[in-house]
Amino acid sequence: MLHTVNKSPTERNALDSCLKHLTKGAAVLLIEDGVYGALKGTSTTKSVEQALKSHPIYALYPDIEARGMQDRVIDGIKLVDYNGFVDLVAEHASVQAWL
Amino acid sequence: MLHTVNKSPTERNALDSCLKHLTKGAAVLLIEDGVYGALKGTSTTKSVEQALKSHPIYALYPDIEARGMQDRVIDGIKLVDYNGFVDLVAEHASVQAWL
Amino acid sequence: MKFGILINEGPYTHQASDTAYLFAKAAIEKGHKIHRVFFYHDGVYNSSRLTEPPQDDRHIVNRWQKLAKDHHIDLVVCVAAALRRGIKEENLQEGFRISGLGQLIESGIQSDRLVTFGD
Amino acid sequence: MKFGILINEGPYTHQASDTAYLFAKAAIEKGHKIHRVFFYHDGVYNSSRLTEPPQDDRHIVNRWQKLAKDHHIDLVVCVAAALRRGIKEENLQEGFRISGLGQLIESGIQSDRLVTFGD
Amino acid sequence: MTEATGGIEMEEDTSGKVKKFLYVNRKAPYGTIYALESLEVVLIAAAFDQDVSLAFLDDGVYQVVKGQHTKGIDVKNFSPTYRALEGYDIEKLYVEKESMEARGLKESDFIVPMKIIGAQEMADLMLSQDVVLSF
Amino acid sequence: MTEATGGIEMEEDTSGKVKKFLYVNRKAPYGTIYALESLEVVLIAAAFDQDVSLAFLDDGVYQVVKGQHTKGIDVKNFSPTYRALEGYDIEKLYVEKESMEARGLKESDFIVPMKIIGAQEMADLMLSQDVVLSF
Repeated sequence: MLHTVNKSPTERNALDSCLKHLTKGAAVLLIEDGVYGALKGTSTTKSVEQALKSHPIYALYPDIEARGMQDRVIDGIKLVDYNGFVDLVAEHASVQAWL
Repeated sequence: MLHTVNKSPTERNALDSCLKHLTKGAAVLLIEDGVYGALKGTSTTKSVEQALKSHPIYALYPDIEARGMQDRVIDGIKLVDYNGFVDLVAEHASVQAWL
Repeated sequence: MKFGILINEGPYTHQASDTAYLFAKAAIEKGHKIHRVFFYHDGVYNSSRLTEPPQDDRHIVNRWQKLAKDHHIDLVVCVAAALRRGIKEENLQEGFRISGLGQLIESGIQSDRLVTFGD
Repeated sequence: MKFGILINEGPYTHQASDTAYLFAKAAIEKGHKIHRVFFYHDGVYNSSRLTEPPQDDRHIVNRWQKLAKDHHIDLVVCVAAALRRGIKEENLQEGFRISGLGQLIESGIQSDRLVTFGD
Repeated sequence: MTEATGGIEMEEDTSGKVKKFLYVNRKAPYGTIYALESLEVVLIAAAFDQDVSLAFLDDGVYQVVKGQHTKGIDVKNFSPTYRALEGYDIEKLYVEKESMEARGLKESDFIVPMKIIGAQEMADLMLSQDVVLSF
Repeated sequence: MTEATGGIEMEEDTSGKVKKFLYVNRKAPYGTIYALESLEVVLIAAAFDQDVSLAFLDDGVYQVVKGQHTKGIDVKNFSPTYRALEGYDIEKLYVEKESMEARGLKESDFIVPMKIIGAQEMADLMLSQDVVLSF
């Protein structure tokens, strides 16, 4: 199962709630303002690093770059472009958007 | 100064941020989904009760009632209708909306 | 007292326009004056004459129009915000006018209080 | 693979429609099929033919129209959501069609994946 | 909500295919329209003979609280519609325990009987679906 | 942003009146349009000879971060406009220290020099204004 999160974790509870609902084999893709959840050294970094131990986390690179965050991404988070986004959707049996 | 908050405190950071920026004499008015911040027994009750010690907090009763929350309001929070909302705006020198 | 109102969200989707309307009505009933309502961001959608809510629902566009007519309120839709959202004279409800952002600043200067309703 | 897309927000105000478009384009380039794009909630505003963004900005409505034409994508605007937001045949861009919510459910049934973009 | 029923047109033959549809509700009612328009989709979905479940978590649990009176905000109270879902054979309604408790709510506060499940069960429910719709 | 400048019409004589206007920015850029359209208001405000300040707090601090490259999302990068504000005599730009630190940012990460102030000072700034605009 693929979970997409498009909200900033310092503004809303979407990422937090998503991370509490990850089942075995589930992956998370951070898009739009959700990519702020992919950053090092923030107040939400720790919980993301914790989730990263058991689940793959991806971030949409065009959104990272738009926001000037290209040098701040947590090690282990995989960067994808829109093609990678499509592949992730195809690889997982279903997609859930945390709006 | 009057601060209005229209966001649920369990979804967004608006109330939390507002409460950190209260100066002497400032009042808070909870409207729309912001009235969920006026409730007893929730995960955000404590911080609101704390703020209530030094600042008046109001909640828009029509919004409370619409959401079925009429029996759950924290003691000390004052309920107002739209007339009361108007009075609060008139009484304070400026209004800031925490969107 | 003279109030200016700023509405940042469209009708039905967010409660902002509802709250602003009920606030404006109460203010008028209490003897205050509503100088202007400025519609910005998605707020510009409040002015579409093509809006057709379910019959048992409030008609947000028309009740602004009526309130403005009854109490001489200036309903201003931001031109820049409106263009990128498909609001033009062609689909603008009577009683609204399209103008520039300067009208918002002016409302801030002229009114005793500027009250913002948004998301 | 056959994808359905659901867009819940209007153009420019939220990034949802942009992301959905770039996703759809990438999917097509990779050989997938976009079964249908369903516009719901404020998403219906993506279909307004009156939309006129600044000249140096992307034209969200027209690029959906072009993508749909080039790749035979069904662009469906929810009638109930559209009516309460002032979208009708009168201001509907060519290439979009107004229909019922059943089209969304059907898209969920017929497509291999339904991907949602919203706020 | 009669307007929403206008467009049931089965262009392709969907008969026979039964998928599991989950409607995820995470937003409070009235502040935004998502709760109402989500419900409009659910009502239409009923006509398609699919396997439909509704999940209420985070602020979504506020949608199904008793005692809503909306006259004061001049908005239609749509909460009685949840009571009507049974008549459409939509009977799988889940509330997340943790979300409910964080908001000081208990089982008896809901307008219809709800299955109360923990976050882990909610996650399993989400995983078991073919289509997850969130608004 | 030339479209935004279309409508400066002073119907009433506002000359002489100088009010303190504060623009409060609490939202991240690009995910929503608020940051961009807020900036369009600020540019217009410059023509009115008012006392203008800009405050960036919470996710609003992300608006003024260096190194934004928006080609990949096909949206216009408006961050260079913050550099142009000086030319409009808009020079009072404040960033909240706590917001900046919670996001791992430091003074040198901003696209223009910003006054860094604590939450208490930010609260005092807000209090000292005649008109506070938030989007």
